[in-house]
Amino acid sequence: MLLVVVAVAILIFSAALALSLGRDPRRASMVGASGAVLAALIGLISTVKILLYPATETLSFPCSLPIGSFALALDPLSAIFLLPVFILTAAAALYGLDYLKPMAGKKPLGAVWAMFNLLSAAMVFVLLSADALPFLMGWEMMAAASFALVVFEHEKPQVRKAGLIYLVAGGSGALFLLFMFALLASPSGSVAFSSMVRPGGALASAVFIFSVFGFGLKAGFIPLHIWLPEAHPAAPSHVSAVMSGVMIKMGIYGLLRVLVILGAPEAWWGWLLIIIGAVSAVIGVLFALAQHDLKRLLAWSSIENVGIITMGIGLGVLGQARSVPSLAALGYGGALLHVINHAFFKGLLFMSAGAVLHSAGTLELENLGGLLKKMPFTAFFFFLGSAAACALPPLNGFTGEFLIYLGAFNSIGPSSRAAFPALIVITSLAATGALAVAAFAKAGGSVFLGEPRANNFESPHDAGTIMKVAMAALAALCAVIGLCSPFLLKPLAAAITPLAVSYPLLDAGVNMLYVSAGALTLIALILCAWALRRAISRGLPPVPGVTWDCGYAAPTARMQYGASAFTQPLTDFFQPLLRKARSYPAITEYFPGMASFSTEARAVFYNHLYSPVGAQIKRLAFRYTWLQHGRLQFYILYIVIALIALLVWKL
Amino acid sequence: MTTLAELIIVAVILLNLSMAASGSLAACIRLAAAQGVIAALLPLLAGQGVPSGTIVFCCAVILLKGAIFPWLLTRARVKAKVSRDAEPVIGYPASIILCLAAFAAASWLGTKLPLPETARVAWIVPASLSTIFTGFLLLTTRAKAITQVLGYLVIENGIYIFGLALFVEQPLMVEMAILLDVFVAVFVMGITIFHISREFDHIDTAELSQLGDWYPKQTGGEK
Amino acid sequence: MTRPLIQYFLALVLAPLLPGIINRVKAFFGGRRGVPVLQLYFDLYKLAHKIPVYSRTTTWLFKAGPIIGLAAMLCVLALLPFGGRPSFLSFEGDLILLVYLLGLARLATVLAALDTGSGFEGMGASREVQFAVFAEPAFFLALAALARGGGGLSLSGIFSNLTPAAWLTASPVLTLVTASLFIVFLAENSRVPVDDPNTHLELTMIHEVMVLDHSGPDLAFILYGAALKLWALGALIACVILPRHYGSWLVDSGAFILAMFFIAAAVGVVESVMGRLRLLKVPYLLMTALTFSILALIFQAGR
Amino acid sequence: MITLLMLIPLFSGLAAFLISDDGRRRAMLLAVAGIHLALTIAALVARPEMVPGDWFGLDPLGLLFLGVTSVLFLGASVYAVKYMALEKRDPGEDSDEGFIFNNEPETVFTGCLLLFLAAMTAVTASRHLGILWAAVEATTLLSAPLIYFHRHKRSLEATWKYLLICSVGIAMALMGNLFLGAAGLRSGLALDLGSLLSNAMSLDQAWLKAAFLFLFVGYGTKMGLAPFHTWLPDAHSESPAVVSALLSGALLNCAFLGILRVAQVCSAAGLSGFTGDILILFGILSLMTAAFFILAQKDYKRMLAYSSIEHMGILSLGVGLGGGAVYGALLNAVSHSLTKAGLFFVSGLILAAYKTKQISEVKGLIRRVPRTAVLWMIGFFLITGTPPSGIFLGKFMILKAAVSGAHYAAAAAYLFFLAVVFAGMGRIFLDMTLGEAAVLNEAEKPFKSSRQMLLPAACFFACVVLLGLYMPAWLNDIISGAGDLITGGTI
Repeated sequence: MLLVVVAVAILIFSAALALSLGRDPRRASMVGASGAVLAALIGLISTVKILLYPATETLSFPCSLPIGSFALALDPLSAIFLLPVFILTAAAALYGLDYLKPMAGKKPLGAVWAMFNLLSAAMVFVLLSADALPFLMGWEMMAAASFALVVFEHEKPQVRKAGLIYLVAGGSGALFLLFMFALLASPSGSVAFSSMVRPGGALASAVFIFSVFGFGLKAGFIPLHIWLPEAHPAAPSHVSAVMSGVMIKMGIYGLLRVLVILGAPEAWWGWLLIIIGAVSAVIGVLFALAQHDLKRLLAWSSIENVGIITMGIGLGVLGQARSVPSLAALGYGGALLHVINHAFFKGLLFMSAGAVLHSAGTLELENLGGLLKKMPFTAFFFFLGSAAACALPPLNGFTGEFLIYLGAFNSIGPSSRAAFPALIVITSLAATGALAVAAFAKAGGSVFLGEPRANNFESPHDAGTIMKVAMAALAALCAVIGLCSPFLLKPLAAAITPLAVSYPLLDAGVNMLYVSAGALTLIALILCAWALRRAISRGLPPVPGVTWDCGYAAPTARMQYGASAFTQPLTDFFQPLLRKARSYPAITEYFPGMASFSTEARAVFYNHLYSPVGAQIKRLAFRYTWLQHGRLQFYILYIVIALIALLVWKL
Repeated sequence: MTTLAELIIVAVILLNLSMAASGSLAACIRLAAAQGVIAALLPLLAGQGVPSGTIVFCCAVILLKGAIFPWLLTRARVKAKVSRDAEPVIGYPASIILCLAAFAAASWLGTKLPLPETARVAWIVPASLSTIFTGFLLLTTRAKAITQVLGYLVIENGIYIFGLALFVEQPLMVEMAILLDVFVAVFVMGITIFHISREFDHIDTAELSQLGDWYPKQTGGEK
Repeated sequence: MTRPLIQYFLALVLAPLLPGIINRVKAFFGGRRGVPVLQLYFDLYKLAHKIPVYSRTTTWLFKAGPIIGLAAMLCVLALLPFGGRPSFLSFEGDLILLVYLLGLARLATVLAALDTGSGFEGMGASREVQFAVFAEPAFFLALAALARGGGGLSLSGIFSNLTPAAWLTASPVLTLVTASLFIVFLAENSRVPVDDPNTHLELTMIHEVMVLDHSGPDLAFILYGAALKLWALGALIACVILPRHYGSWLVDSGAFILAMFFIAAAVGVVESVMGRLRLLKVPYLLMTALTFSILALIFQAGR
Repeated sequence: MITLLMLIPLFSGLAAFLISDDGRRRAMLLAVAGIHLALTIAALVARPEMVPGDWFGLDPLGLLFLGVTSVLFLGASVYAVKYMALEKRDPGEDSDEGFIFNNEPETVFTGCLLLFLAAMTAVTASRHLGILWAAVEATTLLSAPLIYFHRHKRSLEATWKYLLICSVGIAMALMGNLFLGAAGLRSGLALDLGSLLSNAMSLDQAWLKAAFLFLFVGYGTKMGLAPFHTWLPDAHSESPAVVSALLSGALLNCAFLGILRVAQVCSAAGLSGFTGDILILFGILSLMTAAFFILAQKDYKRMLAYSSIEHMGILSLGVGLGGGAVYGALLNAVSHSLTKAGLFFVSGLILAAYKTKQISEVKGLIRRVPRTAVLWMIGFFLITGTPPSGIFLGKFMILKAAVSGAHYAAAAAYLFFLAVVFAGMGRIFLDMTLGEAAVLNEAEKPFKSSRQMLLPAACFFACVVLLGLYMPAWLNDIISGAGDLITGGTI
C-alpha cells in the first residue's frame, strides 16, 4: 500500500521536475520516463503482493476539508486494475523516450512528460481512493492531464475539435458522478465508500443509471463514445496507448466499485449492461472496419473491447441478481481478465501504429503498404497484437473471451434462467470475433503487406531500439498470458469476491488448463508443420517470380486491393448503419480517363444525435438573448414585473 | 387632524395622475417637487407631540425636494438643451389608465398589509405604493434620460410618504445618511446627464442601447 | 488413450478421400468416369516434390500462412469426437476453441493472400472474411442449440449425450441444426453454392483465388488443410445424424466413417444439381443458416 | 478598530483627489490596501466584541466578506498601479470602433477606488440595516466613476444603466427597510440587527414577508440575480479590468450580504421556508440565464460577467437550500471572488495584448502570451469547479444538501445548467487559447504581460486550489459560524 503511494509521489515529483526542466528537452524526457518506470516498478511490488495474498490495506491522511476525507484503500479489485496501469505506463514511457525525440525543440516536451506522469499518477490515485472526494480529484486530474495531451498538436483544427468534444464529455461525465455520489451519500451523510450504503427504492436504480452515464462516458459505451475516436488518435501514440489501454478502463473500475457499494443488483441492470455491451461491441467493430486511418481504427476497436468487457459485467450482474454463482463468477472474471488483456494488446497495437507514423509519416491506409520489408519487428508485433485482438489462440485475447463464453454457455443449459441474455452475448461475441478478423486483416494487410501504394514515404525505417524493447515486452506479455492464464484465476477470484462467490471461477481453472494445453498443442503443431515444411523443401531452393497478374503487362502498386475495397462488401451490407459518404465522378464517355473513388466514414452518432441537440439548445439560447437587447426601460420593466409577481405569489 | 393628512394623501394620488398625464417636462419637474414637499408635511400634521428631530428632518426634506432637486433638474434640462415635452413611449390616456390600475393594485396590496394601529393615517400604503408604481411608469414609458431621473425621484417620494407618515422611529443619523445618499444619487445622475448630452447629440435613451447580447440576424449554428 | 490417437490418425489418413468421393459423385452425375478417388493423395505427393515459386513481393508471412493454417486444422481435429467417442483433447468449452482455431486458420490464409499484393487475392480474402462474419454466429448458435440439449460444453460430451431418443423427441431441433451446420459446412469449405472449386475465372473464386500464388509444398499444405477442414466440419454433422452407438468401438468407428463418406456424397450431389449463387446472395444464404440455428434454439428452449 | 478600517480609506481617498504626484498617489494606494488588510487580519485574530445596539460590529458573516474584500483590494491595487502606468503611456484607442478617447483623471480614479473600499467596509461591518442600506447605495455611487474610467459613449451608457438600475433597486431596498420597520412597529423595534434578531418572533409576519420581498429585489438587483442582472454584463465589460474584478469579486458579495442579513431575520422569525423557495427559484433562474447567455456569447469579458451571474445563482440556491449547502455557498462565495477577480485581471492582459474583446478575434494565446494563456486555462478549470478547488467543494456540498433534502428537480436543473455553462465556456476558452496566433502587423509590437500584473491572479488561483486541498481551522470556524448565523439566526 505504502509503496503505491510512494509511486504516486514519485510520479508527481518527476512531473514537476520535468516541467521545470522544460528548457532542456533531453533531460526532461529522461526525468519523466525514468520517473514513470521507477514508480511502476515500486508500485508493482505491493500490487502483486495484494494479488497473491488477498487483503485490503487502508491508509488515511488527515483532511481538514468540510466534506470527504483522504482515505485510501488497496484491495484486489483495485490491484487488478493497477497491474495493467503500472505495466502499460512504464512501457509507454520507455516508448515515448524514443518516440518524442524528433519533436524536441518543436514542442514543449517538459510539459508533455509532466502531463503524462500526472495522468499516470491520477489513474493510480483514482484506483486507490476510498472516498468520493479523492476519487473525483483523481478523476478530474486524469481528465485534465489527458486533455492537455490530446491537444498536443493543437494547430490542427480537427484536434481542437476533438479537444472540445473530449472536454465537454469529461465535464458532463463528472457531473453525473457528482450526482451519483450525492445520492449514495444521502443515507449516511458521509462520502466515504466504506460508509456509503444502497439508497432505498428507486434511488438505487437511479444511482446505477447515473454511474452508467458517468462512467460510460469515460469507458466509451455507445452512444456515449463520441469523444473516443476523435481524441485517441489526436494524442501522441504512446499516450493513445495509455488512454485506450488503461484510462478508459477507469470507467469500468468505477462501475464495478459502485456495483460493490450497491450490492444485490436488479436483474434489469444486467440486461441493460449486456445490451449496451453487445451494441458497443458490434457497432464498435463495424465502425473500426469502416475507418481508413490506422489509429482511428484502433480507437474504434477499443470501443468494441469495452463492449465485450461490459457484456461480461452484465452477465455477472445478471448472475448475481438471479443468484447463479457460476454465471456471476465467470462473467466478472472474464471481464476483468479481458481488461488486463486488452490493455496489453491495444497498447502494443497503438505503439506499432506510432512506429508506422514515424517511418511512413502517414496513417492513411490507402497510401501505405509493403512496410513489412522495411520494418519487420514492428510488423511482427502488429500482427501478433492483431491476432490477440481477434481473440485467437494461443494469445491472451482468447482467454478472457473464453471465460465469458463459458459463463454464457453454462447458462444456456437445459434448466437455466438466464438463457436469452446469454444467447445475445454468444451471438454478438461470435459476430464481433469474425468482424475483428476482417478489420485487422484489413489494417495489417494494407499497412505491411503487398507493395507500397504511394512513394511519399520519408525514409522508411524500423522503430528505434527502446521502442522495440517496449513493444517486445508487451508482446511477450500477450503470449505469456495466453499460455499461463490458469495462474491468473486466483487473483481474479480474489478481485471479484466482493461481487460474487469465486469458487466457480477457480473451478474453471481446469478448463483454462486445457486451453493452455490446446494453445501449447497448437504451437507444437505449428513447429512440427514448420519442420516438415523445411524437411520437404531441403535442397530445393525456391524460385523468385512475380505475383500472378493474369497476364496483364504493366501491373502497378495502385492495382492492389485497397483497404476500403477490402471491406466494401461488409460496409455496403451495413451501410444503413455506417452511412459512409461516397464520392466518385459520373463516367460519361466510353473511354474514361482519370477517375477517383473515395469513401468517408462519418461520425454517425455525433452528426445525427448530439450536434442536432446541441444546435437546438444553442438556438434556444440565441432566442433567449433577446432579453438583453439594451433598452433600459425594458430592464426596469423586468424588475417591476418580477416584484409584482413575487408580491402576488408570496403575499 | 388625520383628515388633513388624508387630504394630503388624496393630493399625492392626484399629483401622480397629473404627472402621468402631463406632457411638459418642466411641469413634471414641478409636480414632482410639489409632491415631495407635500409628503414632507405629513409627519407634522399627522399628530401632536412631534419630536424636534423629526421637524428638522422634515425641513431638510422640504428644502431638498422642494428647492434643490428641481433646480438641479431644470439646470440639467437647460444645459443639455432638452426639448420641453416628455415624449412618452405610450399615449397619455394609456398612461393615466395604467396609473389608475397601479392605484388599484396598490390598494389591493394595502388590504394584504394591515397597518398596526399606532399608525393613524389610513390609505398610506396604497398612496405610497401607487406613487412608486407611477415612478416606475415614468421610468419605463418616457424616452428621455432626464425623465428617468424624474421617475426615480417619484419613487423616492412614494417611499418617503410611507416612511414619514409612519414615523418609523429611526435615529436621526440614519435618516440623514439616507437623505444624503439620495441627494448624491440625484447629483451624480445630473452629472452623468451632462456627460450624456456631451457625448450624444441629445439624450433620448434610444441612443443608449448599444450594449447587449441580442444579434437578431444570428441563429444557433454547429455546436 | 490409444484409441483416441488411433481415431486421430484415421482422420488424418482418411480426410483426403472426401474430395475424391465428391469428385466421383459429380463425375457420375455428369456421366463421366472422373479422376481416381485417391487423386488428392497423388497430388499431394507430387506437389511435395515441386520447387516452390515465390513472388518477389511476398515475405515470411506468405510462407507462414499455409503452415499455421494446417497446424490449426490439425489442432481442430484433435478436439473432434470420432463416432461418439471422446477425442484426446476434449474439455468444457472446447467448441469455443474449435471456432477460434478456424478463425486463426482464416486469418493466416487471408494475410498470406494479401502478402502477394495481387488484386485477385485481395478480392478473395475480402470475400472470405465477409462470409465468415455470417457463418460464425450461425455455427456458434447451432452448437449452442445442441449444448442446451444437455451434455455440457465439450463436443464429446454433447455428442455422447445425443441418442436416437433425441431424434424422436427433438427431431425438429436436430433437423434445423443439421441444415444450419450443413450450410456452414458448405460455406466454410467453399463449395457450391457458395463457391465453385473448379471454376477457371479468378473474379468469381473465393478460396481458390486466395491460394493462387502458392505452389509446391505450400500448396500441398493448403490442399491437405482444406481436406482436413472438410473432414472436421463434416464430422460434426456426422455426429448429429448418427446418434446411435453400438457397444463396440470398431462398429462405431466404421459407421462414423461411412457417415463421413455419405456426407461427401451429399456434397457431390448438391454440387451437381445446383449452381453457384451470385456473390451478393451468399450472405442471405448464410443468414438462412443463422435463422435455422435460432429457430432450433427456440424449439430447444421450448422443450 | 472598525472605525479605523473605515476611516483610513475614507480620508486617504479624499486625499487622493489632492495629491498630484502619480508615484506618491500610487504608493499611498498600495499602502492603504496593505494597512487595510493588516487591520482586517488583526480583527480576525482579535475578534472585537460586539456591543449590542451598536451600529457597527464584526460578526463572522461580516468578517468573512470583509476579509475577501480586503484581500481582493490588495490584489487589485497591485494590479492597478501597473495598469494605470500602462494607461498613462499609450492613449486610449477604442478596441472595437477605433475612436480615440481620453481617460478619467487618475486622481479621481484612485480617490473613488479608496472611497469605494471604505463604503464596502462599512457594508460588511454595519449592524444596522439602515446603515447597511446607506453604505450599499454609497458603493453604487462611488463605483459609477470607476466604470466611466474610459470616457467614451459605450462606457458612459454602461455607467448610466448601472446607476439607474441599481438606484431603482436600492430604492426598493429602502422600501423594504421601511416595511421591516413597520413590521417591528407594534413591538417598537428599530432596524438594529441585534434587537431584530433577538425578538424576531414578535415581528408582524405579513410585513416581514413584504419587507423581505422588497429587500430581495433591491439587493438582488445589486447582486445581479436574474432578471435584475441586466446592468451587470454592460458594466463589467466596459469598465477597466481592475474595476470589473472589484465589482464581481467584492461588490456582488456585499449586496449578497444585504440579502443574507434580512434572511437571518426571517429565519429567526421562522420564515426560512418562505425565503428558501424564493432564493432557490431565483438561483435556478440566474443559472439558466447565465448558461444560455454564455452559450451565445461573443465577448469574453461579458462571458466572465455572466459567469458571475451564474455563481450568484449558485450562492442564492445554496442559501435557499439551507443546511450544509449554506456552508457550501459561503465557501463558493469566497473562492468565486478570488477566481473571478483573477480571471478579470488576466482578461485585462488579453485585452491589452489583442486590443479586442471579441472572442473570434483572439486566437492562439498559448503562442503569443504563454504565461497569460496558462493562467487563463487554469482560471477556466477553477471557475467551472474542477477539483481540487474551493469552488468544487462548494458545488459538491450544495448538490449533496439538495439531494439529501430531496430537492431532486432543483439538483437536476442545477447540474444541467452547470454542464451547459461548462460546454459554453469550454468552447470559448479553447478557441481563444489554442491554435495558431493571429499574425501581427508590423506596426504593433507584441505585448509582454508584466509579472506584476500576473502575480495577483496567480496568487488568487493558488489560494483557491489550496482551499480545495486544505481548509485552515480559523477559516473553517468563520465560515461555519457565518453559516450558523444564517441558518440559526442566533447572535
